[in-house]
Amino acid sequence: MSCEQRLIQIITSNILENRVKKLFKKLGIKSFTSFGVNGEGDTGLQSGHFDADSNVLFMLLLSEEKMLELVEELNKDIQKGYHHFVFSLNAQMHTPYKCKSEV
Amino acid sequence: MSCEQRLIQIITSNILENRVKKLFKKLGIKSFTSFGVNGEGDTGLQSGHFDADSNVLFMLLLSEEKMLELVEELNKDIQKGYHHFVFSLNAQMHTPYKCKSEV
Amino acid sequence: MSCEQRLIQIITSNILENRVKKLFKKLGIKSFTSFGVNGEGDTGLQSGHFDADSNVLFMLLLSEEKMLELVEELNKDIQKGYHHFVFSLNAQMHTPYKCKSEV
Amino acid sequence: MGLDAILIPAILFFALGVFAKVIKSDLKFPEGLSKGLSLYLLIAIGLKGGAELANAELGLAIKSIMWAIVLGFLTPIIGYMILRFRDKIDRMNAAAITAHYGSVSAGTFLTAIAFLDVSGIEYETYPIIMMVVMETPAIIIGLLLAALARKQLQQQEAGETVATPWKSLLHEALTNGSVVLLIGAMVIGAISSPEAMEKVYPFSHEIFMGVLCLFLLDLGMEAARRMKAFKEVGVTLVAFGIIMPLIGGTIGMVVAASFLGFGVGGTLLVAILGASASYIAVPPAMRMGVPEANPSYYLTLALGVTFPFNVLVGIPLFYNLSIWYIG
Amino acid sequence: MGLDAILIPAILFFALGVFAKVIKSDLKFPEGLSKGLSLYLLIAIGLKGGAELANAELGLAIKSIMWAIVLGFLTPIIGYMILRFRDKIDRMNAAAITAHYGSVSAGTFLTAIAFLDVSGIEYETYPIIMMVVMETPAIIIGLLLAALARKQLQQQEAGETVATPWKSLLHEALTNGSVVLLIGAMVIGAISSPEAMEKVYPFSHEIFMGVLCLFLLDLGMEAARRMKAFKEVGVTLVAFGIIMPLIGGTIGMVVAASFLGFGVGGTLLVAILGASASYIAVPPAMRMGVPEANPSYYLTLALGVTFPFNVLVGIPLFYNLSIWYIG
Amino acid sequence: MGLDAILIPAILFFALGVFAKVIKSDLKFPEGLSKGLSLYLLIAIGLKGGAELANAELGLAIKSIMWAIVLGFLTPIIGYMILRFRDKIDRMNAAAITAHYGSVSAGTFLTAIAFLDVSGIEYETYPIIMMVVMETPAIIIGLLLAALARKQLQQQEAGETVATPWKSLLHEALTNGSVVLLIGAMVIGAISSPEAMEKVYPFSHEIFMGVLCLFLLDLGMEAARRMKAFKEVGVTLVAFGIIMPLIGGTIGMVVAASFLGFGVGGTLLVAILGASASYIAVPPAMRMGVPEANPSYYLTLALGVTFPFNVLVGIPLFYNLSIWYIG
Ligand SMILES: Nc1ncnc2c1ncn2[C@@H]1O[C@H](COP(=O)(O)O)[C@@H](O)[C@H]1O
Ligand SMILES: Nc1ncnc2c1ncn2[C@@H]1O[C@H](COP(=O)(O)O)[C@@H](O)[C@H]1O
Ligand SMILES: Nc1ncnc2c1ncn2[C@@H]1O[C@H](COP(=O)(O)O)[C@@H](O)[C@H]1O
Ligand code: NA
Ligand code: NA
Ligand code: NA
Repeated sequence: MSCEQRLIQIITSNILENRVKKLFKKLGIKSFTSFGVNGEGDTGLQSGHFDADSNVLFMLLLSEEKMLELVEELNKDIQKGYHHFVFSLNAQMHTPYKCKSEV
Repeated sequence: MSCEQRLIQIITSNILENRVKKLFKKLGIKSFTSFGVNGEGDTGLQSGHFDADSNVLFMLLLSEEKMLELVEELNKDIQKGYHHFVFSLNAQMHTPYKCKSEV
Repeated sequence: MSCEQRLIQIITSNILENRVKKLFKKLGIKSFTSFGVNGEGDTGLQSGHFDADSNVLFMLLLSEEKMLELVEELNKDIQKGYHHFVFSLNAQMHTPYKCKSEV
Repeated sequence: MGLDAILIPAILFFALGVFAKVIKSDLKFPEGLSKGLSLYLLIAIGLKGGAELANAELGLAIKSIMWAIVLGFLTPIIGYMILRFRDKIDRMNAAAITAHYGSVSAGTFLTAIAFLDVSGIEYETYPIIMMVVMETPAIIIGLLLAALARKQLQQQEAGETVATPWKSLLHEALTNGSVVLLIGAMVIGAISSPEAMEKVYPFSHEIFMGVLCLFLLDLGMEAARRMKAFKEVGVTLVAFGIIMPLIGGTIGMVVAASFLGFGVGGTLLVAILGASASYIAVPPAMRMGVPEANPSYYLTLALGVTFPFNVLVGIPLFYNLSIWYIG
Repeated sequence: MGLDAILIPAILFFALGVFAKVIKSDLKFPEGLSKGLSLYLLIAIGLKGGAELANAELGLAIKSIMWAIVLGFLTPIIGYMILRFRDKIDRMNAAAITAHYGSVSAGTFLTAIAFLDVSGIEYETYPIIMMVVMETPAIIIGLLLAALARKQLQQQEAGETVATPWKSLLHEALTNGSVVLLIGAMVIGAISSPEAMEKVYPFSHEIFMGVLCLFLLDLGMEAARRMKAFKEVGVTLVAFGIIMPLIGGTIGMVVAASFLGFGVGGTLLVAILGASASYIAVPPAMRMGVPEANPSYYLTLALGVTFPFNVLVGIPLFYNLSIWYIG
Repeated sequence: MGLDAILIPAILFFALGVFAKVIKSDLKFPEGLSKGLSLYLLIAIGLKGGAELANAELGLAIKSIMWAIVLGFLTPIIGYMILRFRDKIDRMNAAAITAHYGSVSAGTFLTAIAFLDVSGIEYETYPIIMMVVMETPAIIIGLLLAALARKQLQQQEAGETVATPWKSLLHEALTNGSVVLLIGAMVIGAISSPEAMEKVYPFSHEIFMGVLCLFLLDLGMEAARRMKAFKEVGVTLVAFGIIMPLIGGTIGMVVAASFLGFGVGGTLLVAILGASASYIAVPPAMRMGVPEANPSYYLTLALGVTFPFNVLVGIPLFYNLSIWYIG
């Protein structure tokens, strides 16, 4: 048993970790995975020495609709100047009980 | 030269890391990538302070058939109550010599 | 607003991290994400104890063309004997300003 | 003995950790730091215990060990009966949760030692050996209760009976990382020459108290983070997380003072062995052996309820009770 | 005082770090190590400050704190005016950058202390309190300048006015991890009994200098890594990163020597408070509160320009200036 | 000298690590801890060596360095001939593997120092300088042998000749992180004033033995983990991993006792320089410079065979041999 979902990945500064988690809460998203990453981009080197130059990557499996809601919220933030790097992929969920529930 | 494969990702508790590796061994899977992640879900907060509240993510590129075998084994575990979070994606392998061999 | 891109992931030895970064530079790629991973494969156990037995994973969102250029460069290295594990996936980019620019 | 008693740096750092999360500070420890600190603490306490063991009175040592085993078996059974009273908590979760209370929290135990050290109160060192011994019996009881529950459930459901894989589970319990590390360090501390041990002391003894402060700071933050799950865990379990250390601590106190003849210091330590709930050795064993139970319950109880309760209330409380009991 | 003055291990390790990256060595610190080291250093300096505070003269302490607040507000305003001169740098980046200069780099400050310790020069401890105090005013000024800039921009664009979420931003500034840790450790150092503190000293005092060396080694590498971004940051900003510490340090020196009556040691420390730019407390506050500014600018300036300038030039320079000024 | 000799904490912790993995304990070190520990050890040994160097006899120091270079070039060539005997191992792997034996394992060397320290045996400090020197010649030999092999292979295949990028490979060898750190710490130890160094000692000297214990515990686990690959690596290579340290150690012993005139302590240390195989500096150089070789082979040999052999057998063996040889 498996089902189609979207895998959305959000890369942002460690500093904004709680900001993004609040968005999850607002949308009723209770499950996610996260880990620290390094990176380089328009905002320079994120070498992981201090909180200010560390990135965090969030990984969430969501339904298409929920994902679009989340993207919308993130884009509001992005318009304010926050740098969230957001992309999504098609995924197939194989844990059976995770297919039953929405979110 | 490239070939189609499946990228399967398994998120589970650090405690169950060896359990999952034994499944790999059983199925003759010798190559994989893994790293520590944090998370939240039905089983609560996994904040990475102790082994018991840390997660590990396995990432494997496999053929479709091999992947299904692995999913089947993992589901046996899941039915016993173990929480493995498993999903897969379509991927294109670009390392040439990894395309020749099965597994 | 969103656009289609390729997510390319490169797993290689920590030792070769700068080698790969030089390829990025050569191709004018300025943005990427990376993090340390463990693994097992043809070259044995990479358990993360020393630089020599640690892996790094690079994650890049690129246009299809840029990705192919990068794959070509990596394959030159692979032919010399270097073990880069490279695969790619279809992704949808959701950060609006990252869609405008090429690379 | 008033507030003064807990104004020791270790406890204050714990309080600082809780405070930081309560005011929603973004203070954070890097990945792996707490794991490293807890490895260090286990080694340090093991070496200390081993060095003392070399000078221990054999008779009293054996008696302590036996009482440790009794404590380890007894507390979880009492706990299980409480949780199953009127079917409040389902069997699997009850088994997994109570196993934690039969075992020991090294962090709480070390805080109690810091408390005694700083207050200049002497204490017997047998409790260190007891701590090591108590890591496993509780796990076995937990697995046993879960196996019984599993059988009953399966008979009810008339489904296929899944045999509990005892061998691998016991192996898991006995080779648990923290158990191996504690016993190993203890053996090393016991068989190394005193001159050799002296070279290790600046690392294992002198910086110990400072490292403990750092560890408790982190644990304070983690405890506070876990407190957020109180609502999901429910009032019954939160109450259990406070009642159980009172029961376990009282039993420990009686054992230490009346049956082992310890002074106030040693009695406090055994009380804390009884009162505290493991969050390092037992959770992995339960994740492995009782997958049906929800880790969120037992981690919230051990880290979010019982640990802060013991550090802030239990230690001074049982210290005063011990003085009163011993007379 | 010649080259000798900077031949102390801490500064030499910093130089080694820079050197390693200049010759493109693959020397690397594991993830999390620098975060752990900087937690340690903040705790150690906090405890030290707190223990001293317990013996401080109240009047002078309050006077120091007030001057610290003045410094914290004054330097960023001067900096902002410089950066905005002929519109060189846009408002948002100017606000975010200058906030860093009102606050303090703990690493530079600790290096200055190491410099004094090793040279056997006495110093007042009030600057430690001043350091803690100076973490926040600069953040507030930075947010204020950015809010003003935002309003002006929005009026120009006639777009919708986004209100600055002051409450959450101030909360952020005041509950910043490093602020909480420093103040918390300070309070613990002040209220713990001297006997209790003594048990913590081997950890917080004795190994301090060695840990600082390790930290500076890593920071040397990081500084050198940041230097690569000089081209992108531009000559104006790089120049600013050298001029600003000269201005801030001079103001600090005058404050310490003339208004607070400190000796050479204490004067050097206040000069360094004025000269240094925060890379731990302020960047998060600016990321959060001034998202429009480019973190690459302020991190490059604080870590890649001002930090190495202060460690290698600023400390000996202001030491000699202080001797000259005080007479 | 019996079992007693290895009953020192450092070696016992190594054994504990091996034991933990043999009984399949889930004991685990957090990510980055071993990297951090090995940085610390390199710095500590470098500082120690540098401080000693300041007092060294120039003539003997230069002589030691020259013999270190000879050892570094000689051992890999002998090793290469052994491995290539009857074409047992292909050229590329033979080159990469033997390079490891020309260089040194800092962990083994430090264990030998701990062994001498704890046993109260004096030793010359020139071997510390020799250790630093020996990091690079072996790498150069390895690259050279591989380059020759590559040429031969290409001539056979009549394909296009890929030139070995000597410049970048040598740069790599000379700027290797551990080399830079060791030499850097040594220079700092040599040029810093003794008073300044004293402030660093609690960190670099006093807690040294304890940190070494922790490091060896982890390395014990890692060694045991590598032993699993024995089957894949094959009996020839495993045998080589035991024979080579016997050869290298004997050469080292003769050099130290007969040509450098060291006492038993110093002779043991040079024997261990000869016997041990690098697992920090050389593997990166080979990954980079000899990509055709399989890292699994050389890591298994260095960490899974030679390292445990030296710690458990080599050190006491060469200690007794040195006593016998010197008379
Ligand atoms: N094209 C990309 N591919 C992968 N990661 C990226 C890319 N662009 C940005 N990132 C990540 O997103 C973070 C913020 O990006 P930026 O806003 O461009 O500074 C960077 O530090 C990277 O970790
Ligand atoms: N929807 C999801 N998206 C991403 N990760 C998830 C999701 N659900 C669960 N996880 C991960 O899987 C782990 C176990 O999940 P659970 O069994 O729900 O507690 C969590 O700690 C997360 O790391
Ligand atoms: N099939 C695979 N799936 C996932 N990761 C792999 C796979 N094969 C290799 N890797 C990763 O690539 C690294 C190098 O692979 P190898 O060249 O086979 O030794 C390994 O250490 C793994 O981290
Ligand atoms: Na207990
Ligand atoms: Na300043
Ligand atoms: Na050697």
